[in-house]
Amino acid sequence: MTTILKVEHLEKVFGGLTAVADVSMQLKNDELVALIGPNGAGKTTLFNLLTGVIPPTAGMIYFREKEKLVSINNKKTYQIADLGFARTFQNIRLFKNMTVLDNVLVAMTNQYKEGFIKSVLRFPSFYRTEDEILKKARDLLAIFDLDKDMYKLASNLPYGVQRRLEIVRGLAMKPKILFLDEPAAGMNPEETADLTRLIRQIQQQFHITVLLIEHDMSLVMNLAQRIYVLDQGKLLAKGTPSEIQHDKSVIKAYLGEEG
Amino acid sequence: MQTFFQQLINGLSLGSIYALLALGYTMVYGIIKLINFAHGDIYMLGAFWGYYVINVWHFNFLLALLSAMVICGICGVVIEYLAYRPLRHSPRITALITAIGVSFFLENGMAYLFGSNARDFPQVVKQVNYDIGGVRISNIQLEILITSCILMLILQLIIKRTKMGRAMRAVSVDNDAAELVGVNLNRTISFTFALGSAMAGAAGVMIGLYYNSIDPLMGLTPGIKAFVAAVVGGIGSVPGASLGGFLIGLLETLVQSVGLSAYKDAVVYVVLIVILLIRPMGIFGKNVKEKV
Amino acid sequence: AGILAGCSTAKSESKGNPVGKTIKIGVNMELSGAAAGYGNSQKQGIQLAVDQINKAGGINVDGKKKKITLIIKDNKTSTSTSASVAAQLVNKDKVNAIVGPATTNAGTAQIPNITKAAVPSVSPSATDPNFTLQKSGKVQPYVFRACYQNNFQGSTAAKFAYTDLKTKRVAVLADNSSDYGTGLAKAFKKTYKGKVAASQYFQEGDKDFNAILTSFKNKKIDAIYAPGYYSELGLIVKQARQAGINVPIIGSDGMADPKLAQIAGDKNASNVYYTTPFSTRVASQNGTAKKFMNAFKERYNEEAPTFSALAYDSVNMIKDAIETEKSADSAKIAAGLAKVKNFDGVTGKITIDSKHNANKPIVVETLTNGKVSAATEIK
Amino acid sequence: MIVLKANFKYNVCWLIIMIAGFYIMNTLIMIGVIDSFIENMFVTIWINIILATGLNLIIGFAGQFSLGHAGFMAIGAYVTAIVTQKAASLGGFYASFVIGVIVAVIAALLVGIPTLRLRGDYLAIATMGAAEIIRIIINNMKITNGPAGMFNIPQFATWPIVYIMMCVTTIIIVNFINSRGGRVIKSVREDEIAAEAMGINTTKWKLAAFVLGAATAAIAGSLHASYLQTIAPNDFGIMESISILIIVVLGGVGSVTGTFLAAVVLGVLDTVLQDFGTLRMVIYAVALILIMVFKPSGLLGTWELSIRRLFNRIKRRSV
Amino acid sequence: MILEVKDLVVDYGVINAIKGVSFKINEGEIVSLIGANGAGKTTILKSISGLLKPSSGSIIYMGKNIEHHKTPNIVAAGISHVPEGRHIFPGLSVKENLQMGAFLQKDRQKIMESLSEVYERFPILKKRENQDAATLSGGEQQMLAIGRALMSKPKLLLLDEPSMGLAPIFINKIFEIIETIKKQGTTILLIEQNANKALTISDRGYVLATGEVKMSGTGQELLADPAVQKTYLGG
Ligand SMILES: Nc1ncnc2c1ncn2[C@@H]1O[C@H](COP(=O)(O)OP(=O)(O)OP(=O)(O)O)[C@@H](O)[C@H]1O
Ligand SMILES: Nc1ncnc2c1ncn2[C@@H]1O[C@H](COP(=O)(O)OP(=O)(O)OP(=O)(O)O)[C@@H](O)[C@H]1O
Ligand SMILES: CC(C)C[C@H](N)C(=O)O
Ligand SMILES: [Mg+2]
Ligand SMILES: [Mg+2]
Repeated sequence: MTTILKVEHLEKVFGGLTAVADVSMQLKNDELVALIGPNGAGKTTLFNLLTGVIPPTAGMIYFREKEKLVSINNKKTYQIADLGFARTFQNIRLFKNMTVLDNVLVAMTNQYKEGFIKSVLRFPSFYRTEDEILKKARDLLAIFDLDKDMYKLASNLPYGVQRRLEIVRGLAMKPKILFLDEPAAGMNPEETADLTRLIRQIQQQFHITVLLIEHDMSLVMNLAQRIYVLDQGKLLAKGTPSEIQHDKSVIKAYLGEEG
Repeated sequence: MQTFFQQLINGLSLGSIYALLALGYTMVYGIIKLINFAHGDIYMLGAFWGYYVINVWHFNFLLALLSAMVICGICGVVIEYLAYRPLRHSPRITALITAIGVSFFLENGMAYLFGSNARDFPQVVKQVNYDIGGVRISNIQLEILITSCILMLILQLIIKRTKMGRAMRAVSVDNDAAELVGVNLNRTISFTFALGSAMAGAAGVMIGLYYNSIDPLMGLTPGIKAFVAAVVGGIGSVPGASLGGFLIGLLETLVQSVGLSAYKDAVVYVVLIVILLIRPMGIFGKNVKEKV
Repeated sequence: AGILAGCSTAKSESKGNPVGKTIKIGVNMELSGAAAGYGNSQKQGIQLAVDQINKAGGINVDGKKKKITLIIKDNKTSTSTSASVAAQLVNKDKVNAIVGPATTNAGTAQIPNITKAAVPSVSPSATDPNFTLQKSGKVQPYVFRACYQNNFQGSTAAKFAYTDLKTKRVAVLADNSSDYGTGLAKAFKKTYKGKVAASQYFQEGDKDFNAILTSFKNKKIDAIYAPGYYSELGLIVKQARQAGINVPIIGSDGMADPKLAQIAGDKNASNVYYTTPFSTRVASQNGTAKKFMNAFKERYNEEAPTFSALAYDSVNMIKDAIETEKSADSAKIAAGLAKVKNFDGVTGKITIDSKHNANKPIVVETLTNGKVSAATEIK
Repeated sequence: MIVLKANFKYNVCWLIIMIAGFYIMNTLIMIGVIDSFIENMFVTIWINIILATGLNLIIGFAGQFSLGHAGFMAIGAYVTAIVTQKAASLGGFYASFVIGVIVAVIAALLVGIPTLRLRGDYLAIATMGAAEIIRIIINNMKITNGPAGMFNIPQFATWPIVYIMMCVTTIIIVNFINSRGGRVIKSVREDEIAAEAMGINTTKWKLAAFVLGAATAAIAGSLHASYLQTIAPNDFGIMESISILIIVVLGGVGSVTGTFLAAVVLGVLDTVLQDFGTLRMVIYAVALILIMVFKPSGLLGTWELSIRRLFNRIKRRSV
Repeated sequence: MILEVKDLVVDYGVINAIKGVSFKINEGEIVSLIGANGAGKTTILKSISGLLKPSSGSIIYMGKNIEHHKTPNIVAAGISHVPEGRHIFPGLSVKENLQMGAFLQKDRQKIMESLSEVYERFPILKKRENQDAATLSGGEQQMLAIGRALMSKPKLLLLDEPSMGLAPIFINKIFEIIETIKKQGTTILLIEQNANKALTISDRGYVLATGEVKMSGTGQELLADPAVQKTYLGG
């Protein structure tokens, strides 16, 4: 398995606060890795660094383009997204006043061309392109059982469904790597179990690398092949689920006695 | 050198007028994020009130000033109640349009009732010019300058030190949460309007006295300038509004003194844009970064 | 697009609005918006004139007395509204003549519509030299005015400043928000034989001129030429005097209003001069003007402003034209207006020249302690 | 290809509506129902529609609060005035359109690139300032004849040209909104950070909407100048930008249909009120406040007239 | 009985969110409301604290109808609401946030007392006293929100998903805190997705689905119920 993402000595300082300190990690192709840690450990900040939402204070981020690992430190968010990064957000960030379908279509923006002249003059080829991407979007929505809500406004969906839509939107970008920030937050155990199945399914179907943050241990321990634990910005531990579950420092800092 | 100091005085006294108006703007904006377009017109109402009570009821200056503050405060509350409160949960741009509507209403209503010509403000306070080494300043200029500084301090104290001030700050960040700790939303917002409008009323009387000329459209230009001042200073910030006001006053004076009076406003706007590009939230504005 | 454009309607040219039971005079006026102050003064003058005429039985149209119906519309100081108002007046209301608008901008905007309908207009106060002219330089057949044009007034002021006041260095401070201030300033600078030491501008609605005045202070000037309106000029005079600038301040007819001295303060309004056709002092010698002044005071309880006088004259010029032509058809009124000669107006004896400008004597009035202390006629 | 065929049907419908509108107008003028006064009112309304649809694109769809629309309108107006005074021919007139649009696009880029980084009211105030700067420059230039403005501008913009340009700009904007570009700018409006994370260069797209809006404003300005034959810097002040904004908000931010409706309602109101003198603006103001208080999201909210929906409804009913 | 909700109906425009819900809370109890997303839990809480006006039904607090009272008056009467999503005051320091919690309290001495009590309970807040509340981590913000609600010394505390987004170790701590608050005499109405933990510490519970009460009982009864287990406990 080849390394797709490599992080070296990454650091982020906000004012006086070091949110991420000297983090190094690697993700391999088709891996499903979890990132856990106490509140305020810097998990979301790490996501923001990797996806270019904020610039790092120090350290390097490399991503595999073709056969080489290239630094993406100085790239803008949208350029990084174009390389094949997709993500969801801790506080859902859907395009609320747009339909479910449009949410997905926006994510596909860079996969089709539709020049200004062509769309304004409505050449037949315009409709052909629209047809094509519409079909793609619909197929994708169908996997998540969302095609029936296609023309609903995103804001009118129940919370759990919104979280699912955010994942679909990420997948619509045809990413190589997908970052999920607390996908199960606010879901009850049954919904969480559904989500767990879904994530596994898409990871296998689309062959993408997934890095997810989650506080729900049933999901993490079920899904993750490897786990990184962050505490106060630093890597506290890494390993397989069972290793992590029995790690004293992780129990002390994060899991608590019951696990 | 003498010219320089004279221009400095000119700039400061012009700036103090903008600052006086900007304070009211910034308060209202700070709390409900509404560009209260009608603020300049409340100032006009204050001037007209002063005009009438002095001419007809022969009020003295202080009485005219205080009564104008009371009347304008009441006007502000009534306007808020009728035109803005029903839109509390509507998009902000809707409230902006009603604010514009209120502004049109006040300007044209006053023009209808009293005619649109300029009229002279009764000179209840005799203007005295002091000459300090060839630099002139009048008692009224001083008065305005001092008043705007004092009002700024009082406002800052109200906001930082009083219970109402804390309520105002709470409302300005989160309505629901403010109510949940027991803040009376409507009362707090009414209070803010009363305060801001009372200050505009005071400004109306003082500026009426200073320039000796009032008309129904007098609030328009200074209103926009004051808003620009509030933005430059960081809208929502009391010291920012004052600073912005003085900055614009000094800038206009500078531009005119070098002979570019035709481009006076253009220069102000260029500086505004440049400042916003460097500090997108104004000089004292808090840069509330969204946490992703 | 071409096909659609091609088949638009060809408008049949009508030859003006014939007169009906009454003579209809439309008023296209700035009653709201930036120039509302001037517009409302003019409306007062117009109403006074019309009421006087109607009280006297109306206008004698070829032996038959016909009363005037006034149709007053607001153009809110906007060019597009002015065009729309004019169209409504000439087409819907079928007016025989129009008085207004007050400003050159609104005035020019109505020209296409009134020209198409062959209805003449008299503007009491549009002062741009080119207002009455077409692009080719030919005169606009339906456009007249009752006031001076800027070049005339500006150059008169320049002559007065140089010859009578014997100034050598002046500063010019002009209203930059309409053609009036800039036009006068341009004409002044062209004619003035001395040196223009500084040239600055202000905007309508400005209230603080201290910075500009301070910058004039060490320019060693003998006078300030400040073309503009009394609302700003009153403040300029006041602030100049308070800043210790005591040189003559020369202005234009926009200053000819009792409010100037009220705003400036009587004491400050000294050594102030302005060109004007209408002078309260001249008025006391002119019967027509005197009657107007009294009637105005009686009706509105205030001194008549220049703008009311000009508007009053505009209405009476139309009356004069109707009487000469013995017809109140709009096209005829236009012809009559072009022939107005030695018309006895309250702003002086008016003759319409070939460019439809109002020629009349010009006076320079002097203010001392807020009162007109002298009036010199400039030839 | 079913979609293509269906859409062809809808597009033809729109085309028929537009042509029908033209012929109705034409006939009414011919038989004298519409005189030059009503024509004037319509033309003013149409020009306002062009302006307000463009502004709605910027504010309603791209979510960028611009208060500087009058500045771009001024550019178009002055370019047309200057060019057609030099070259008084239909060719010159059309050329002035193109030049006006080009100048406005350049100005929009100069204004937009730095300021579009600002948010909300800060952007509004910056664009308002930019428009004022444009106006003040025009006010002090020789070629624009300073504050006196320009008059005797040859009239090439007859009502049919204005009508056609209104249709054309509306088609451009509506088609833009209902395509990839439109979806993208809406996403930028909804959430910039999320849009960036979708690979969207938000700066570029905001600028695109801003520039497109400015270009249509320039076209409106050209028409305004040529139809009225008189322009002055004061026609393009802050108040003009505000009155365009009023149309947008009154109609419903994000509804092109609403913009049309509001432009008509306000246009008619404005004309009716001409007889009220000083009271005119008082009544207007009260009307404005009442409409906003009772319909806070504008006359139509975000509702759009859609022929497709109409068809579907008819179909459903007949089944 | 401290609170009784009778036939509560709440609408959002045309959407009927609560369709006639009744329940009671006795003094000193912890009562849980559980239910899937969108069941209407938050809506009920908002109606109690006056943020939403019910369409019909009554809310009786200590013998008085409060359904038409304004929020500040309800707060003054002793109900405190920790809203979903925390709603702390960004831009105000931690200490100022807490002081805001005692907004209606006039006695400075008492405010100081409450403040030190809260600091005692949440020592981290003391450490972050002067920090801008917006920069706190999720867990810290949650403590701040609870601390703020306690500043007014409420008789009835409404908690809306206090454990949302918290680390496992923290979830345990929050539940411990809730129990101690109860022991000190405050009645608690608790909403939780983490039904297991919530029911464990609850005296009684109500199960909500699509705006209606579907089931009720003591915490133990509900925990043992197979239907509840299946849907809400992931069993
Ligand atoms: N934009 C910012 N400015 C200042 N401080 C920040 C900013 N973003 C994050 N922080 C701080 O950085 C630290 C890490 O925050 P982060 O959101 O990454 O935590 P997290 O691990 O995702 O926690 P949680 O599980 O609660 O979501 C926190 O102390 C937070 O307050
Ligand atoms: N502001 C609103 N406008 C319209 N509908 C709303 C609004 N808020 C909530 N709803 C609807 O009311 C119903 C109940 O919502 P509520 O937030 O009370 O659920 P909840 O049980 O708290 O769910 P969650 O577990 O997701 O917090 C849902 O169907 C929701 O979609
Ligand atoms: C009334 C004045 C403002 C009119 C001015 N003289 C003009 O021609 O525009
Ligand atoms: Mg996080
Ligand atoms: Mg909830």
